[in-house]
Amino acid sequence: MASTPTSQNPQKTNRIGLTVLEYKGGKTTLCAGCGHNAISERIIDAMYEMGIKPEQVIKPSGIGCSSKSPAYFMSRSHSFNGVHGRMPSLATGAVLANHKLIALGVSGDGDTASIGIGQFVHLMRRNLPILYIIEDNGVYGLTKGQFSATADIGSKLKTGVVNDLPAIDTCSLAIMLGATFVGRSFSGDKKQLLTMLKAAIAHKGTVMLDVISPCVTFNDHEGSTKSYKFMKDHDEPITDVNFVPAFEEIEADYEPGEVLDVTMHDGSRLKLRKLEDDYDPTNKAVALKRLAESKERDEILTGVFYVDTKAPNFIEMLNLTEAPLAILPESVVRPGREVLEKCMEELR
Amino acid sequence: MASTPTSQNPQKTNRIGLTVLEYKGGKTTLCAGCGHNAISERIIDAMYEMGIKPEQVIKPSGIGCSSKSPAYFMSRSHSFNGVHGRMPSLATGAVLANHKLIALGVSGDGDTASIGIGQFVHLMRRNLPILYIIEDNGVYGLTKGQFSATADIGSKLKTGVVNDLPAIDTCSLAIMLGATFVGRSFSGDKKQLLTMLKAAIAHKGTVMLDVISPCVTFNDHEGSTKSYKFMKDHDEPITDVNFVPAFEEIEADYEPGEVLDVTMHDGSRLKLRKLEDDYDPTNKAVALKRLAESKERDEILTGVFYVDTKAPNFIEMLNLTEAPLAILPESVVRPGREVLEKCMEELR
Amino acid sequence: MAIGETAVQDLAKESGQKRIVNDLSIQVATVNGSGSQSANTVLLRTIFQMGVPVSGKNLFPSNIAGLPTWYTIRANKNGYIARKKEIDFLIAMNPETAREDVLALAPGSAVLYDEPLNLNTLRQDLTFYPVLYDKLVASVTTDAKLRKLIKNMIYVGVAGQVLGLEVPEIEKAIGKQFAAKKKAAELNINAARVGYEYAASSLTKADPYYVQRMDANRGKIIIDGNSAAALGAMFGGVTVVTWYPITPSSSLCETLIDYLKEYRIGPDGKATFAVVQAEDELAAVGMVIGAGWAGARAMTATSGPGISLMAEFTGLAYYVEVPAVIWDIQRVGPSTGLPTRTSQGDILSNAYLSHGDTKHLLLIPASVSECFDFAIEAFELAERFQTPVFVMSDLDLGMNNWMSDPFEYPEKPISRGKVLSAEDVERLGGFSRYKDVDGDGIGYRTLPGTDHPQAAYFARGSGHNEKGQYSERPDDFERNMARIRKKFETAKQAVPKPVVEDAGNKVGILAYGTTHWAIVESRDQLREEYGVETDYLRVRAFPFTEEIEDFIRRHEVVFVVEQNRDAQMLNLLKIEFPAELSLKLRSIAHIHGLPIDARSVTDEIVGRLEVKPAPAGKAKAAGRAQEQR
Amino acid sequence: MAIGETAVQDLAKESGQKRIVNDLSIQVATVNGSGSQSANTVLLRTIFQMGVPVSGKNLFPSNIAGLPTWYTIRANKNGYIARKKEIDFLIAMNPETAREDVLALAPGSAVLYDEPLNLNTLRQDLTFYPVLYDKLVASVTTDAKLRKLIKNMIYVGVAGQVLGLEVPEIEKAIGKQFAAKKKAAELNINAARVGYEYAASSLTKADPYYVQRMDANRGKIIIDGNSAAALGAMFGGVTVVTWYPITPSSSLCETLIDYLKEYRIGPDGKATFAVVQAEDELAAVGMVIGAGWAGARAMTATSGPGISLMAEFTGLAYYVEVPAVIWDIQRVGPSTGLPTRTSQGDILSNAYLSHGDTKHLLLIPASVSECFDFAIEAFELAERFQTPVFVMSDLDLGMNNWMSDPFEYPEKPISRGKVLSAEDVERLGGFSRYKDVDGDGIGYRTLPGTDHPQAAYFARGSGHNEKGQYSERPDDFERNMARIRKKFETAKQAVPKPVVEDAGNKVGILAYGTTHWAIVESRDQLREEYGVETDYLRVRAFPFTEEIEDFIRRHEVVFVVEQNRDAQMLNLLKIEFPAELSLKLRSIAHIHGLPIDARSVTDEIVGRLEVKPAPAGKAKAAGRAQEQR
Ligand SMILES: Cc1ncc(C[n+]2csc(CCOP(=O)(O)OP(=O)(O)O)c2C)c(N)n1
Ligand SMILES: Cc1ncc(C[n+]2csc(CCOP(=O)(O)OP(=O)(O)O)c2C)c(N)n1
Ligand code: SF4
Ligand code: SF4
Ligand SMILES: [Mg+2]
Ligand SMILES: [Mg+2]
Repeated sequence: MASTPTSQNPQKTNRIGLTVLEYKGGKTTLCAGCGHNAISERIIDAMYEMGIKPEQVIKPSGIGCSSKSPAYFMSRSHSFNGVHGRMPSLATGAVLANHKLIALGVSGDGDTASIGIGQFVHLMRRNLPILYIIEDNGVYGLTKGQFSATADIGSKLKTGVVNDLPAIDTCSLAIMLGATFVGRSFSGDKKQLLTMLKAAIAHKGTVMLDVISPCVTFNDHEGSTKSYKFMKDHDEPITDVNFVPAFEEIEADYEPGEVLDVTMHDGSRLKLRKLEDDYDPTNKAVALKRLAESKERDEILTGVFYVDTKAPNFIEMLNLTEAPLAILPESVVRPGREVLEKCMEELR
Repeated sequence: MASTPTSQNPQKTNRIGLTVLEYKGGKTTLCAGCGHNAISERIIDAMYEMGIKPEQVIKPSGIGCSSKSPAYFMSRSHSFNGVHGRMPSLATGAVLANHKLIALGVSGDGDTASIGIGQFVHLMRRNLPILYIIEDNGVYGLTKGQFSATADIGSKLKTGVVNDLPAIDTCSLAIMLGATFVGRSFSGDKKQLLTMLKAAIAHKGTVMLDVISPCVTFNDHEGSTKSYKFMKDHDEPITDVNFVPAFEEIEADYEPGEVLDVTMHDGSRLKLRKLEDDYDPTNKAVALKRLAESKERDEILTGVFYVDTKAPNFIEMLNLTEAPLAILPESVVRPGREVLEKCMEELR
Repeated sequence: MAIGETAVQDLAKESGQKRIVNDLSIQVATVNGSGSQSANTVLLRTIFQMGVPVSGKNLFPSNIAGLPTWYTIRANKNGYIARKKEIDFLIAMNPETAREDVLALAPGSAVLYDEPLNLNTLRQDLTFYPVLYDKLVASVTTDAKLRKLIKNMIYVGVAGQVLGLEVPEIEKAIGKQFAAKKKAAELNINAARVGYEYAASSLTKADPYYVQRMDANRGKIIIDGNSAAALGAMFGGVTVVTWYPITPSSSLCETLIDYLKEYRIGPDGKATFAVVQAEDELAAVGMVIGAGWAGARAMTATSGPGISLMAEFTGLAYYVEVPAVIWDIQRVGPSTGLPTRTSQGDILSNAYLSHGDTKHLLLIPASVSECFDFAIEAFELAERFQTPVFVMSDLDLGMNNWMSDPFEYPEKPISRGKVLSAEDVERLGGFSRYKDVDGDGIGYRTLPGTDHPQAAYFARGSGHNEKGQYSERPDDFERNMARIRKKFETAKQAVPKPVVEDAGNKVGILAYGTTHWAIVESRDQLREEYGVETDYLRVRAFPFTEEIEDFIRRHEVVFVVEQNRDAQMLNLLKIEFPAELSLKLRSIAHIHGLPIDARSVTDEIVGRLEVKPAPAGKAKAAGRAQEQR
Repeated sequence: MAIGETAVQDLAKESGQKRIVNDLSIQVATVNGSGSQSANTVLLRTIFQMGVPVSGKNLFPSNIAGLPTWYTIRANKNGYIARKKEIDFLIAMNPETAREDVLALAPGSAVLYDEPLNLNTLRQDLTFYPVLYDKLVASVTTDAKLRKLIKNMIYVGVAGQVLGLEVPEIEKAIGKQFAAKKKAAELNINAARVGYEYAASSLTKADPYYVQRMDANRGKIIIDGNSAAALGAMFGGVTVVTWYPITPSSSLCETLIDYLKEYRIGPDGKATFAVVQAEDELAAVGMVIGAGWAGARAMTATSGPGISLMAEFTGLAYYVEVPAVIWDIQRVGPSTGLPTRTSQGDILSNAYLSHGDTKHLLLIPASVSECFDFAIEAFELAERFQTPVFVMSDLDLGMNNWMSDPFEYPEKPISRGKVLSAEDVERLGGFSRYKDVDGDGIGYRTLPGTDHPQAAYFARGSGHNEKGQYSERPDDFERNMARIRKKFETAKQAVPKPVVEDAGNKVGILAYGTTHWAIVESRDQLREEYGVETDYLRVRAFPFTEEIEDFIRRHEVVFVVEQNRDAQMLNLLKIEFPAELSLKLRSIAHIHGLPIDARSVTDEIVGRLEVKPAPAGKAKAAGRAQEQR
């Protein structure tokens, strides 16, 4: 039985002939109502709708309730639930070993912004082809609700403890550091999240999605800025995100100008309708400024903040050969006797 | 004999009656011409001119040529040359143990931006009272010149290797994360660096100074963006920095308006003459935008980018008692018998 | 409550068979997040208040809600408080595991269950007590949100009635549990009463288990090891605490924060301590070392994964000679392993943590009172020897509730070790940080800020001479490392000595930490069931003191019992002691995550000694029996 | 160059005393950054080309320029290439250390020095050769920038003349050194010639040391261990390399990058490898593990501090069972220690790296050819046993130049271990990742991307059952850990066996890694000077194989010689072998950063054996002498 109910009809098959049930995972052991479960559902929907073969997906993750979630979707994909805060390095190694795979990295706000911020920073710089999802609830769920580094200044724990350190804005960071597809969504916003995930899957570079995902057990109360209620009140979309996969025909367009039409690597198209005319999702400086301002205005911006489909990704920088390194035959990876002889001669 | 020649008259004494020689350190073992040596000289000058008692200064550092430099100035201060990339945590512990001391943290671009970026990020968030100096040469000097994470994209090593990863802008990061005094200078700009150091010493919060400090041995050639020549050509001051210590009487002022006059915690005054009228060193969003733009324009902005003297520092957040924790007497740190009895009673 | 009280008598009378009094284990099988914890604590405290030796162990999963959890309470008149394998009285609240739980029981056990589950159909050889929770709950509250909680307190009442718990004590325990919230207390007392009366009126006592008032607990307290450690740290004068949350150590720091906030705010309303939730364990230990260098009494607490992350910094503190206290609340490794299960698996890695030649001081508490004492002692040793000290607790000790005599106020005044003041430096005309002035290997240090031109030295993790100056000279390096090793030798006179019970028998048992409680019981089993007399030594620290060497020498064979896979303590003993001693050591090492129980130890020892049960319970000879290698 | 050649004869004739041929050590005392490295290499290669066994060791400081550096070259007809304590021929180029350097010499040694330093006034019992560098340099170049470099090549010429090096070989060596740069080559050849002729015309040979052509080096190569490891890795089929710079490991990866760029670019002009300079060692090893999990042959190289940072991840790889190859080029710890000095100080910490119960495979090369072979073998073992493999090299082996027979092309085809294809999974109808199907403890794995619905498994560092599913069950955990231990047992049949020379003597020596070279020489000293015959075993891997146990059993006493403080290998042996074997082990352990020399070992052994020098050089009896414990 599917771990996570999805909005899909279980009989219907996608373009590669799989039903949504073939994207299911194990039964969730997360709390009922946990935002992470909703994200798992959207991932299943997105992979299903995009017709991605589960065997072609890897799911590296760190440690935390969020990092456990890969066990609850797509059991037919390989998962690696590693150590706390170090998912980026595991993912990097795996993608280098086999760049044909689609890497879906799942992390939490503690896993990424607290212990893991170092590896996060350097992953972003490399523009590694990966979809990096932060299931962001502002607390350490699995260790029972201490503040993480994305907790907003002034936010309160159930215990009454107040956070007086500024939150790390992982989106600003990602944009500044070199990620090429950066956005924020909310586990409760099915449509936006699903659309962003589908576009993200089509992107061949580092996608960083910060998904606000309320922790119903430890951080969904009054005084929390990561609660369902707070999101309902402060969610401020900056772009209206639409996506047309390569395999679908283009539907009626918007008026030119008001929409930024980005053609993704696989030919699919991301259509961003700006909700603020002076905003430009292709300009880092503008994006950074707007995000910085949103803090003062205590609004939580959502949508795709920044996208760049031109920058070379890490695989291209390394000029990797077409076939995955993991399966190169001996004839390719072990030079011949004459090479060793030549090397020896040079050392005589 | 003074490790590092200074511009001061060796006979003259400062306001606490010390000659500049009493701020000297051991003989430098760095390469002749290394930018780090010049920075050491300016630190000596600044501490001398500000009349800081060497015994009141601690010099935590990481590992690298830069991190060695504390051995070459102020031998009368305590130093802790720790492990690579972890100076921030050592410094944090030391400042908590004794917040009366002036902490001068010395690090390199590899020590900070590569292995150390995680601790750097979290130190900035805490606004710990510390003067954090990055002696930034874009390479790992001590391990013979590999690129660090501040190396600009496209810059070349002597070996011809080109860097294709974007540089981490430690100043933008520091501003974004919560540092309250952020600027960049150049080891070759005596006046600007000295003035910024003096102001920094007067600031009671996290000061982050990125000082471009050419590595003459591994990164001072054509194609380097951290060479003396490159700095000469691309140094773009955004603020003209002036500083009036509390113990000096104010000299003639500029016209109001063109100058931002910041009163520091100790009553001294930092005067920033904006070299671009739409720039505002008290506005994060503006600072971040301007720094982001400077990248496109390949100019190296210098000066004080951002300053905030209001934000509470970590010692205030923790509501620490006046006397240093390190020397609190037993009577204060060991509660009485009645307290233990009370605790026992509650457990019966 | 008169009704109740007579009721229990009645029930008691009815039961025909022989009564088993104050010797039973109760297991509450439930799911985490269901709020049964307070109900279980009430059961534990009630028995405790009735003066019967008792212990409670929580077996919980590594998630937040909805997975199987087992809480076992053991009441034993002889004071045995180790885990007991057999469950005598099961309170089956978790439908998911109920079947398996019931099938695992030994014949004669009792089962309290939710009637609709029909568990009684599973076996004939058990006593079943059905409870109609829904009906009973309804009579207590209509508030849906409270149902789960009420249900828990109802089983307390039912079990109370069946086992003969005293109602006033149940009520007192509930009162303590809900001290702050009066209404909640009343509601829960009512729920317990409903369960109690239901049992009196509708159940017939058919199992032999009874709890009856004793007087074994006068003056005693109940506390978990982490809270005890927190208390100790506070009275040890801790000033800087850093931590990064990790099960099972988090509660140590969280409790410490509460205590410090209550008792360590100065008259100026300001804190005489700093607590920092660090970004990770590297930072946590780095802060401790920075603080220790600058003169604070600094500590952190973590578990296996955190220890591994602290490896590099630990080597720095060892070589720069900075005091640091690190609590390792051991859980099951390697890697993430079983985060909510107990082990003694970090002994060897901590003893030699970090690259190069290093050796660290370890303190190994076995009881909550030792957690308190060692929390203080750890600071004393760290500052005296200017080196990291690891306190090796574990999940069983740290997170479970233990009975204990009240802790004793530290009589020894705080000593900061060899620290020179400005006056000292003036008098001495300078000093050499790393010189062995006193022949004990320990140099003198100054604290940053010491107001003297010659007070400063350069602390560095790279090679240095006696003055702390940078040096790559072979002789400087060798001399310095030899001196540091000498400190370790000196420490043998300073660390807590082992606890030894030696009656001159041939067979010795060596154990440490929480394994102790199984040994106490196992030795009685060996004596009473097999007539095997044993001596016992409990290691409490590394480096090993001479008492340990003597003990091994005096015995023909010494069983080293521990909770890990590779016999880590035994390996340490092999390394540290002459080879001829190793000949006598036998390993009993297991790791599965459950606290070790006496029966397993007993069975393994008699197996190795090849002894048969003693008919009259006394076969002294066996003590000398040839043993198997 | 006819002049030169006759000149050397003349000089030779002049010297009265007995000639010492092909048995000397040359030390060049200079400062780093002065470019003397190429001059020293030319000296080394010249001797090498003359067919005389030779070795060169660079003793450099941990900074970039201006600090004292000593380069020692040892030429020895018997092939002894370990460090020799005594310096026979000093080339004093560093004014700062010249005095100390000269005073440290044994009587009879020779000193080449810059005349203005007047070193000749320091002692009467040495031969002094003054050189007027400034004058000579001036005659070669006027370019100030080149002066320093020219000066270096001049001492090559002078020494060449005095020691009798053959000019054509000097020129050939210079040619090779400056292969790319023709002008530089000419300039340097000219400089050498100037020095050579100066010596011929103005110096009088007065020391006994000569180098004379032999034929011991036919076909041999000269290479450093790190380059050899890089070559091996390339032929081992490495596909993912991650690193973070750290002395002395950096050159391994830097050389590997060069080789890969030259020989591993496919016909499509694209790379069949990925090299990443990681942000630190945690990331470096994390990438290796991620890559190993996904099927790459991945490796990283580091030294002590990096190893400590890899502790947590190493435990993950051990428990999740992922292949990973980690080179530890050991330097002197603890902490930063002496970054440019050699040691064997990480043996114990690597063997049990990470919290919880872990045990890792170690390979320990002693020669550059073993660096090559083990680089390949490490991948084979890591993939076969699905576990991390540490290759324990050291600074002396990794960064110094060693003579060697050419490396042999790997005949064994690459084996990826137990990896299931989609077809296999189909045939088997699924699989259990952690099931011991073959009884060797090793399970079967699939690689991500394997195109079969049942190919995937969940890799996790938390408790799991045979299928890799999350499990907290005690029995699952215990069974799994026992199986992992079994892999280690199986590995005893697979790792490189020790190299044993056993002639049935009573005294055995056990050593490993670069300590080997001192042992070879020491055994000859023991035989020739004391008549003490010894047997010898060189450990090459952990786990230990039965040959090691047998060797210890067969001997009365076994000296375990190693370069660390705490006798780490001896401790490992104590842990792994029965106690009765430990009785025979004696430790000879020192650490000061300089490569161990034969004389120190010999002296210590004869001291322990209490033997006196053998008059006629043969006192077999001594071999049986009672030895001291
Ligand atoms: C090295 C290490 N330190 C600490 C822990 C304990 N730990 C487990 S999960 C976690 C935090 C998880 O927080 P987050 O990433 O936000 O995930 P969430 O549970 O909130 O979804 C911590 C600190 C660990 N497993 N490993
Ligand atoms: C854990 C660890 N990894 C690697 C090293 C080797 N190492 C020493 S200094 C250094 C880089 C220094 O670069 P930077 O901080 O920029 O200082 P610089 O020498 O350029 O002034 C490295 C990688 C180390 N000492 N410790
Ligand atoms: S604790 Fe919070 S984050 Fe974890 S599963 Fe429950 S709701 Fe989700
Ligand atoms: S190597 Fe570079 S950074 Fe290091 S001392 Fe020399 S010039 Fe300075
Ligand atoms: Mg979280
Ligand atoms: Mg640098």
